[in-house]
Amino acid sequence: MIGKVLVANRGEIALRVIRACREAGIRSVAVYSTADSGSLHRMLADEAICIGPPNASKSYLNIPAIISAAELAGADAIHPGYGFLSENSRFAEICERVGIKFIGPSSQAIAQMGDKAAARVFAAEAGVPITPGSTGVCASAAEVKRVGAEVGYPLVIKASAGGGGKGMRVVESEREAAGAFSAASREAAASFGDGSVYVEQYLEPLRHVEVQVLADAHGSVLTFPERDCSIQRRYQKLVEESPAPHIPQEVREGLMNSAAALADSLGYEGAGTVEFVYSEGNFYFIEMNTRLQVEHPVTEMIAGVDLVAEQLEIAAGEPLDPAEAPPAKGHAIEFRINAEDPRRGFMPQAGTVEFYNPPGGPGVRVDSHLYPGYKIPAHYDSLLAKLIVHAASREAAIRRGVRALDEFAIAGLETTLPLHLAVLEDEDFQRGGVPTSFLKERELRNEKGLLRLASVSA
Amino acid sequence: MIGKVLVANRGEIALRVIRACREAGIRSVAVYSTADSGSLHRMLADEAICIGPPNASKSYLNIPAIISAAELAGADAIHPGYGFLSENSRFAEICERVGIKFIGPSSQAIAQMGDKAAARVFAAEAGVPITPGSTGVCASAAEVKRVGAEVGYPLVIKASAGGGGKGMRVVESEREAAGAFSAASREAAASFGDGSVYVEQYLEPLRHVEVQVLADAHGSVLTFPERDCSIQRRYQKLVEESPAPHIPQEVREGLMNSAAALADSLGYEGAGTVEFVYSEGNFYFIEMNTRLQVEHPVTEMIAGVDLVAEQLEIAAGEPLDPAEAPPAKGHAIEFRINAEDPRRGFMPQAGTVEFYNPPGGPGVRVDSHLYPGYKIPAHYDSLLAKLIVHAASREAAIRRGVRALDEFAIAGLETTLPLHLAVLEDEDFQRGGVPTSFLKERELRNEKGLLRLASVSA
Amino acid sequence: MSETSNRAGESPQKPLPLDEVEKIVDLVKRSDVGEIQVRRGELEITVKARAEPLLSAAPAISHHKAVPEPASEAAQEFSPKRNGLCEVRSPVVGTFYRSPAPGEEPYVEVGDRVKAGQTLCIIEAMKMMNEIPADVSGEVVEVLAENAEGVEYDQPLFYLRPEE
Amino acid sequence: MSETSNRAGESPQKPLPLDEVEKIVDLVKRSDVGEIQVRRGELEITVKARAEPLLSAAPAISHHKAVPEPASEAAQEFSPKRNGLCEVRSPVVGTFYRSPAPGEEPYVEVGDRVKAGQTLCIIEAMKMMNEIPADVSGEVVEVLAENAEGVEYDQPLFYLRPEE
Repeated sequence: MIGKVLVANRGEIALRVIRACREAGIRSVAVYSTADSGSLHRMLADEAICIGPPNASKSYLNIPAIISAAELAGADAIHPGYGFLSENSRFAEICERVGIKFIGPSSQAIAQMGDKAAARVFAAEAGVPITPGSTGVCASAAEVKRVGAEVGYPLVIKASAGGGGKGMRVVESEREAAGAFSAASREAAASFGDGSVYVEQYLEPLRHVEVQVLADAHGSVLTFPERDCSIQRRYQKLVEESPAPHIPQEVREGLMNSAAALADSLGYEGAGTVEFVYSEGNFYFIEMNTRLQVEHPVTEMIAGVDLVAEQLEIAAGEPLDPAEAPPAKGHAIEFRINAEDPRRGFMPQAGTVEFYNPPGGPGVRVDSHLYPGYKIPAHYDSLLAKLIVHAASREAAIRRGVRALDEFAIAGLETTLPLHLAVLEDEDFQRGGVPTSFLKERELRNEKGLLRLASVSA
Repeated sequence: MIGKVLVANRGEIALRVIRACREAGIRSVAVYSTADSGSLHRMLADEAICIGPPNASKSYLNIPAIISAAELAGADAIHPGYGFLSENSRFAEICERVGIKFIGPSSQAIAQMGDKAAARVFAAEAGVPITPGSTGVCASAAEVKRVGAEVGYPLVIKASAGGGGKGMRVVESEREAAGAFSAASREAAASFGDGSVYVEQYLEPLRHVEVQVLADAHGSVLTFPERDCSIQRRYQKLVEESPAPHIPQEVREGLMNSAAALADSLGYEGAGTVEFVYSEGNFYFIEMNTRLQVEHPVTEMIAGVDLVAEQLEIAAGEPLDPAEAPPAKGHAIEFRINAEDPRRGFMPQAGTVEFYNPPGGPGVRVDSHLYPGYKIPAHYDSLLAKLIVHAASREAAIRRGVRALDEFAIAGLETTLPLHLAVLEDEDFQRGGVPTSFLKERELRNEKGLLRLASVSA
Repeated sequence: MSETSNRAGESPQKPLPLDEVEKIVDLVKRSDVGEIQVRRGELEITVKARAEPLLSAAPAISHHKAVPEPASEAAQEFSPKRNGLCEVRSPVVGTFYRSPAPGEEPYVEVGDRVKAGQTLCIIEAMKMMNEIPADVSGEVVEVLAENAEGVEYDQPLFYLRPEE
Repeated sequence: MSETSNRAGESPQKPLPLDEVEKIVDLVKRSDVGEIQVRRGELEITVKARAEPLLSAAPAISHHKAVPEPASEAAQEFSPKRNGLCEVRSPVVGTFYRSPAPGEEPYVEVGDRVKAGQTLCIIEAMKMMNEIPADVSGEVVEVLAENAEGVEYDQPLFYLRPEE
C-alpha cells in the first residue's frame, strides 16, 4: 500500500501524476523550485515543498533535497515523471537504500538500459532484432571501420551514455570514420561525462516506432500497440500517434512480442517503452526508456488504460490484470505545444500567458500546467501543453486535431500550435507513415499568417 | 450531402454542433443575438449572423429571422440544438416547406411526441409500458377521480403540452382532485397556451432513466445503455450518469427494446431520447424528447459514439452502421456547472468570468462556451459548462469527478461546482441508484467553506 | 498653469491642478486612447489607460479565432450618432432592396431629403417585404448596404443628417 | 528617509504633499485608468493602478486550489530585510535543529549577540548535518522555525538585527 507519493518533477507531468494520485486516494507531495512558486503542480498537490533555486541542478536534479523532502513529508514512494531524475539509476538506488519506493524499475534495470551499447547486446540476447553494428562499445576508429567493412556504409556512431542526438555522427564512408569517431567521442564525453560510443548501420528513410510496456512485480508483462513518433525536429518528438499507420499486423505482433521479451528478460517492473526503428518492413531495437514517456496518453486513449494509475498499482505490489490491455480502439494523435516560435527558428519563448483557453468537446484531452496569467519560467523545457485527440479512424483523428488546434488559444507568447496545423495539412502526413526526416525535408513558409510546409526541392 | 449547417442555438451546444460540423468538413453558420456578440459560438463558426436583440423571443426563438439567416447564408440544413426551437414542430415544418433540412425527426414525429397525453397512448400502442393513468387527456376533475378510483392515490396531473414540472400537481387523495385539476389546467394554459392535462399514478420513490436512440432514414434504429438522471433540483437535471447503477440486465434490455419499438413505430429519424421512470424493478414511459439532450456526452463517453456526427450523417441520408453501437465501456458521469449560487438558494449569477481554467488529464471532457473575460449575459439559461468524466468503473468515475471538479476554476461568479462535490461525497449517491427526491430530502450546509449535504430529519 | 519656469524660483506650495488632471482622465476614458501626456514648463501630466490585460493580447495570435475580438458592443453604443449623423439599422435579417421592385427607381438616393416615416428601403425576409422607414427627417448622407445583399439584424443601412 | 538633499537647490525639508497624492490615488481608483503621473518642478507623483485584475479574483473561490494564490515571490523580494532585520533562510531541505545534539544547549537564543560566520543551527538532510552560519554580526531577534521540524528551501529561520 502506498499512502503518499512525492512527485519529483514539474509541469504537466507533475500534474498528471498528482491527478492519478488523487484519483487513487493517495496523498501527493509536490516539490518545486523558487521559479515555480506560481505553478499549478505546487497548488494542486496535497502538500508542497520548496527544494531549491531555479537552476534544475540545484532543485529538480538535487537528489539530497528531494530525498530530504520525501523524508520530511513522510512519503513512501517517489514518482520521477520523465526527464530530470527519471532514468538516473543512482537516484533509484538511493531511494531503494533509504526505503522509499521508486516508482519505476529497479536501479539495476535502469543502469542496464542506460548504457545504450550494453542494452543492444542485452536485447540481442533476448532475441530482439538489433541494427547490424558493433557488439557493445567501439574502442577505436578501427573498430568502426571493421563494422563498416562488414555491414556497409553509411553508419551512425552513437554515444553509449546518450540519447537525444548528442554524441551522434553519421559516417558516409570509411574516409570519414576516424573524424566522426573522435568527434562523437568528444561530444559524448562533454555531454554525458562518458566518451563511449558504439556504431550501427545507418538506416534511412526510417520511422520511429515504440511499444509501451507494463510489467508487474510478479512477472506479468503487458504490451500495447505501437506508437509512431516519426515527426521530430532535431531528434525531439513533436507529434506522436497510435497505432502507427500502415504497419502490417505481423510486424505489430513482432514489435509487441520483442518488447515483452526484453522486459521479461530484464525482470522489468513498472511502465517502460521499447523504441525501434522501422525501415522497409523490418524493425530493430534502438533503446529502452525505463520510465513514463511524454507521449503515453496516445496509448491511454486507444487502449482505455490509465498508465499512471497502473504504475501506482504496480509499485504497491498489485498484480496486473491482462484484461487491462483490451483491443485498442480507434486512433489517437498527440501534439506537443511548445513555447517556441516556429516562424523564427523555433526560438524559445518565455513570458506570461496572457490568454489561455484549451479546446474541449468530444475526443479531446489536454494535459497542461498553464493557466491564464501563468508566468513561464525560462529555466526549464519548453513543453506547455499536450493536446491529444482520439477518434474512430486516423482520418477522423486528423480532422479532430485540426478542429482542436484551431480552437486552442494561447496568447502572450508564440507556440508550436501553427506548426501542428501545417503538419496535419501535409499530404504525405495525411497518407501516413512518413519517415523521421519529414520535417528536415520541408521548409516552413508563412502564407497569409498561416504556416505551411513545403518540400525542399532537391 | 450537407455542405453548410446553420446552428440555431447558442452556448455550449452551439459549440458542440460547430465542432462536429468542422470535423465532418461541413461549413457552420452561427446565429447570435446582440447580447451574444462576444460569444465563442459566434467566433468559432465559419460564418455568423446577428438575428436579433437579447430577448430570445426576438432572436433564438425568432423563426423568420433564423430562416432568413439560413437562406442568406445558403445553409442547406439547420441544427436546432436543445431548448429554443428544437422541439417546435411548426419550425420543423417551415424548414421542410422552404427546403432546408431540419436536423431531427419529421415535424409530425415532433408533434406526436410533443402532446404528452397523446404520446402515452402512442407508446402504449407500441407495446411500451406506461404508468397506469388516463388514456389521453382528462377533460374534468371527474375523470381524474375515475382514474384515482381505478389505480389508487397518489396521482400526478401533468400538462399535455408541458415538461419541466410546469402545470404539474400531485393529488394525494380524492379530496384534492378538483383543486389540483383546476390549478394544473390553469398553470398549463398560462405556461403553454394549452390547458390540457392528463393524469398518472404517482410513483415514489422513483428514478429517472432514459434511453438514447439513433434512427436513420432507412428504418434502422440503434439504442444505447440507459442514462440515470435522478439528481435533479426542481425537475432540472444536475448530474447524469450511464449506465444507471444497479439496473438488472433484463431491465436494461427491456428499456432499450421499448425505446427502439417506440422509435420504430414513429418512423423516427435522428437522435432522440425516450424517458422512463424506474421504480421497484418496473419501468414506465414518461415522454420522448425528439432532439439531442444536454446529457448526450455520457452516452458518447461509454459507447465511443459521436452522436452529433451521427445526426449529421443521418440528416445527409446515410445509413446507420450497427457497429456504431458497440458494447459500452466503463462508466461516465456528467455535471452541469450552472451560474447559480448553491449557498444562496441557487440565485442566478451573471457577470464576467474573471478567471477560467477547466480541468484536463485522462478521462475528462469539458463542453463549455466560457473563456477568461467572457461576460455572461443575463438573458439565457444558466448552464456554463458540462464536465464529463469517464473511468473503468463507477467508483473510479466518482473519484475522477472529485478530482476534476476540484481543479475546475471559475472565478467572478458563483457556480454549482461545490454542490457537485457535495453530491459525490454523499454516501447514498456513492452506493448508487438514488431517487429523484435525493436533493429534496437533503439540505445544503456550509462547513468551513465547503458545501455538504445533510439528510433532512423527518 | 504655471508660467514660471522650472528649477529655480519654484513654487511648490502651489496646489496641483487636480481638476485639469481629472479632465484629462475623462478624455482618456472617452477617447479610448492609450495615453495622454501634457507638459507645459514645469508642469507635466501623464494619464495612461488601464491596459486590458486579457483581451488586448488577442491580436497577437493571428489565426486563433477562439480569442475574443474586442466586443462590438462598445462600438455599437456610440454608433447611432457619428459626427451628428443618424444611423438607420436593420430591424430584421433579410435581403436589402433599395427599390420597390426590380428595375424601378430606388426609394432614396444620397443627397435626397427624407421625412420621418418615409420608406428608405425594403428588406425581404421569408418572402415578406419589410419597409424600413426613416426615423428622423433629414438628408441621406450614405447608403451602407449593397442592393440585393443580405443584411443581419442591427446592421447599419443608411446615414441620415437630421434637420436642425 | 534621507535627510541630506540629493539635488542642489532642492528643498527637501518641505513636507510631501500627501493629501494631493491621496487625491490622485482616489482618481486612479475611481476612474479605472492605468496610471496618472503629475510632475511639477521637483515634485513628481506617479500612481499606478494595481495590475492583474485576473488573479485578484482568486480569493472569491474558496476551495478551488487551482486558482493561483498571489505568488509569494513578491513577498520574498522584500523579506530579506524587514524593518532593518536580516533574515537567515534555509539553504537546504531538511530537519532544523537548534542544538548540536539532543539534550545539549541551543547554538543561540533570542537576545544573543552573534558574529558573522557563527553557527546558528544545523539542518539535517540525508543524515548530513549542515551548519547554518550567521551571514552578518548582530543580535538574534527571533527564531522562526521549531526545533526538530522540517524546513524547506528558502524558509526563513532567524531574524538578526545587524550591528551598526
